[in-house]
Amino acid sequence: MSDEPGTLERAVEATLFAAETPMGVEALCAHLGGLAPGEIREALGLLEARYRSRGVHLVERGGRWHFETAPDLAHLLRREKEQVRRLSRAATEVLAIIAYHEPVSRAEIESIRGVQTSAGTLDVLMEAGWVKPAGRREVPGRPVVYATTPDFLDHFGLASRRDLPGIDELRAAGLLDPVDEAMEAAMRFEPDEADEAQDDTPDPDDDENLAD
Amino acid sequence: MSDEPGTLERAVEATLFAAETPMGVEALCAHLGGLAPGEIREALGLLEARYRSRGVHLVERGGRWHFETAPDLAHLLRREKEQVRRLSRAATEVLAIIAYHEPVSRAEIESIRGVQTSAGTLDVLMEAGWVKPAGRREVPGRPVVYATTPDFLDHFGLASRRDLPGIDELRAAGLLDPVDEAMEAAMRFEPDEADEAQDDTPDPDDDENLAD
Amino acid sequence: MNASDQPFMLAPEAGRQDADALYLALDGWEGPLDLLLDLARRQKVDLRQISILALVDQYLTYIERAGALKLELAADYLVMAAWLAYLKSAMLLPKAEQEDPSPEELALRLQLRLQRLGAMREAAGRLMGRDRIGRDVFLRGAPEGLRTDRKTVWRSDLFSVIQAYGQVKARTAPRIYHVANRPVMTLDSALERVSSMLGVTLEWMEIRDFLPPHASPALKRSALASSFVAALELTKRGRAEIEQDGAFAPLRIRRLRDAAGA
Repeated sequence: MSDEPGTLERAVEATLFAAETPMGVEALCAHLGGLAPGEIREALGLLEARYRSRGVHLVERGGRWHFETAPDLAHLLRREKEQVRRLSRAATEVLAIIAYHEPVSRAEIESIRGVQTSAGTLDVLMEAGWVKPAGRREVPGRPVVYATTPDFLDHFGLASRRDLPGIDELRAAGLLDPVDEAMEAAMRFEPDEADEAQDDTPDPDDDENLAD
Repeated sequence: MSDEPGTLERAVEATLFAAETPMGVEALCAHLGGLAPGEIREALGLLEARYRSRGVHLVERGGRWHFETAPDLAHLLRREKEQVRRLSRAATEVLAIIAYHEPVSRAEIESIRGVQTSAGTLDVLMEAGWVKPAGRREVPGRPVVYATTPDFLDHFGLASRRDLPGIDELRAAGLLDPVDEAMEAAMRFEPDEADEAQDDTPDPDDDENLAD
Repeated sequence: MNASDQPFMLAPEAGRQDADALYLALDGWEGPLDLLLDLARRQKVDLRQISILALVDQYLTYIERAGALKLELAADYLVMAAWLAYLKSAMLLPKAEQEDPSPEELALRLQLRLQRLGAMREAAGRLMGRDRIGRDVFLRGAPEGLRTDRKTVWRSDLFSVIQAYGQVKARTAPRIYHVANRPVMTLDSALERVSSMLGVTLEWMEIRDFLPPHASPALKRSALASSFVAALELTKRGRAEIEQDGAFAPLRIRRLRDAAGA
């Protein structure tokens, strides 16, 4: 294969390279000035062998020849560029609400979050494959309700939704604290009430009302 | 050259074969999943050599690479495929002036050609994708200046502007300098000869002096 | 490469032959400089060696012949002719009578311009003579094309989800707590409490004495505010009087004797 290619081989190579459609032996004969089909076939055979190990192959389909990317490299033609992004805070909240309350409508999500949810947020969760529409609620307006997918459980390493920690567990883990602490801190710094605020600190026992 | 091509070489080969536009080293790196530019360059070098004797060549134009048919096979391919835009003489001249002088303003082009450039001429060159506006010159009036594009290099088979035919000789001969500069240079070095020329009867044979 | 020479050699050759062709030839030049360059080339010497005087003569001859044939000449050809005629006469005059710039300078400038135009014309020819894509070399006829599908892979983790839920709950729930369950003494109950306590005695009582003794500090603050407003209200109704020795001094309240029965 290392030998220099012959003139005819080169001509066939260039012709098929530049051709817009696959070409049969006859078309090649005509194009290359009335050579014998046997010569063309020979050149095609040489070329086919020469390209066999390469990134591009010369292939015959239904008697017509063309170059194409080697099958094992086909993935290079359509490259998927993966861009890893962290879920935004808003999307994480919406995902959590769906996971805890599913099936849940968008209006319900908004009322739980206490803020409007942009359409894009749900789109992102569906694009990620973690959330899917799960029918409609049979109430006026028949809103779409959303639920999590098996992929959601997979990605977050959950065997089932029941593995999600309950409210009590969240509290025990201090996950319900942040906002209370912020309030407390704010009150503590109001000078006049410093002593009284101390007593106001919502101690865990008083909080029960919160969670229910 | 007979050895089996490496994986990267095959990948670059397949990618450039399939690509619809020429690709630079960076684009190839990105497409092939963030390989080092050095590796890509090496593969390009191997491929370029491997195809040198073939009916199809791998060529670099303005930092971008593509496959094209070997120039010596033009006669085989040309007959059906002449698809090249015929340029008017004015357009070819303007193109040459832009290529050899870039960036260059319209007034400068006109001063070299000694005629006004019709609006259509520059349009044709821009439409062909060979010329583009390249900012403004910071002189009174802030004229737009024009320069050639990578497609220009592509089309005319130039690896870079340094490959423009005869550009080094033209530069060395001062033929790319403005007339005013050339005048100054000429006057500075030839005051005596100018005087002599004056005294001579200016018959045609003697006129040579003027030219020096 | 020699293609570059042809277009502008043809026109003058034809022009030399008969008058009609001259007209066509003039039409074929792109302005006087173009014509001058052609004439210069016909001297078949390097442009640097060209005889400007001979060139001027040739140009003027062309223009005169065109004029004799009553051909319409573009203004710029005539302007150039006038200028060249001036240049010629200046070059023939003794030096002393010459103005600045000297005719040599003018001639040199013309020559430099012709050199530059000639260089570009030749360069254009060589450029067009290169192997051009679509004429001499060809790209792949049917490239498969490369597609880049951009796909976003989202990442998150269980802790973020749980934490987010906790924050949603913590953010929305406390509002109910702080507003609904706050221990307060309403104005009505304060009015009732203050007026009933005032009914027991005719002595001055400090406002502090009206507050529920074992209330939580929060309730005490509410009771203080409500009791103060209640005291003002009772005073307004003429059933009690308020006195205070100075700013921030203890506030004292006493039932009005006459109002006892009201």
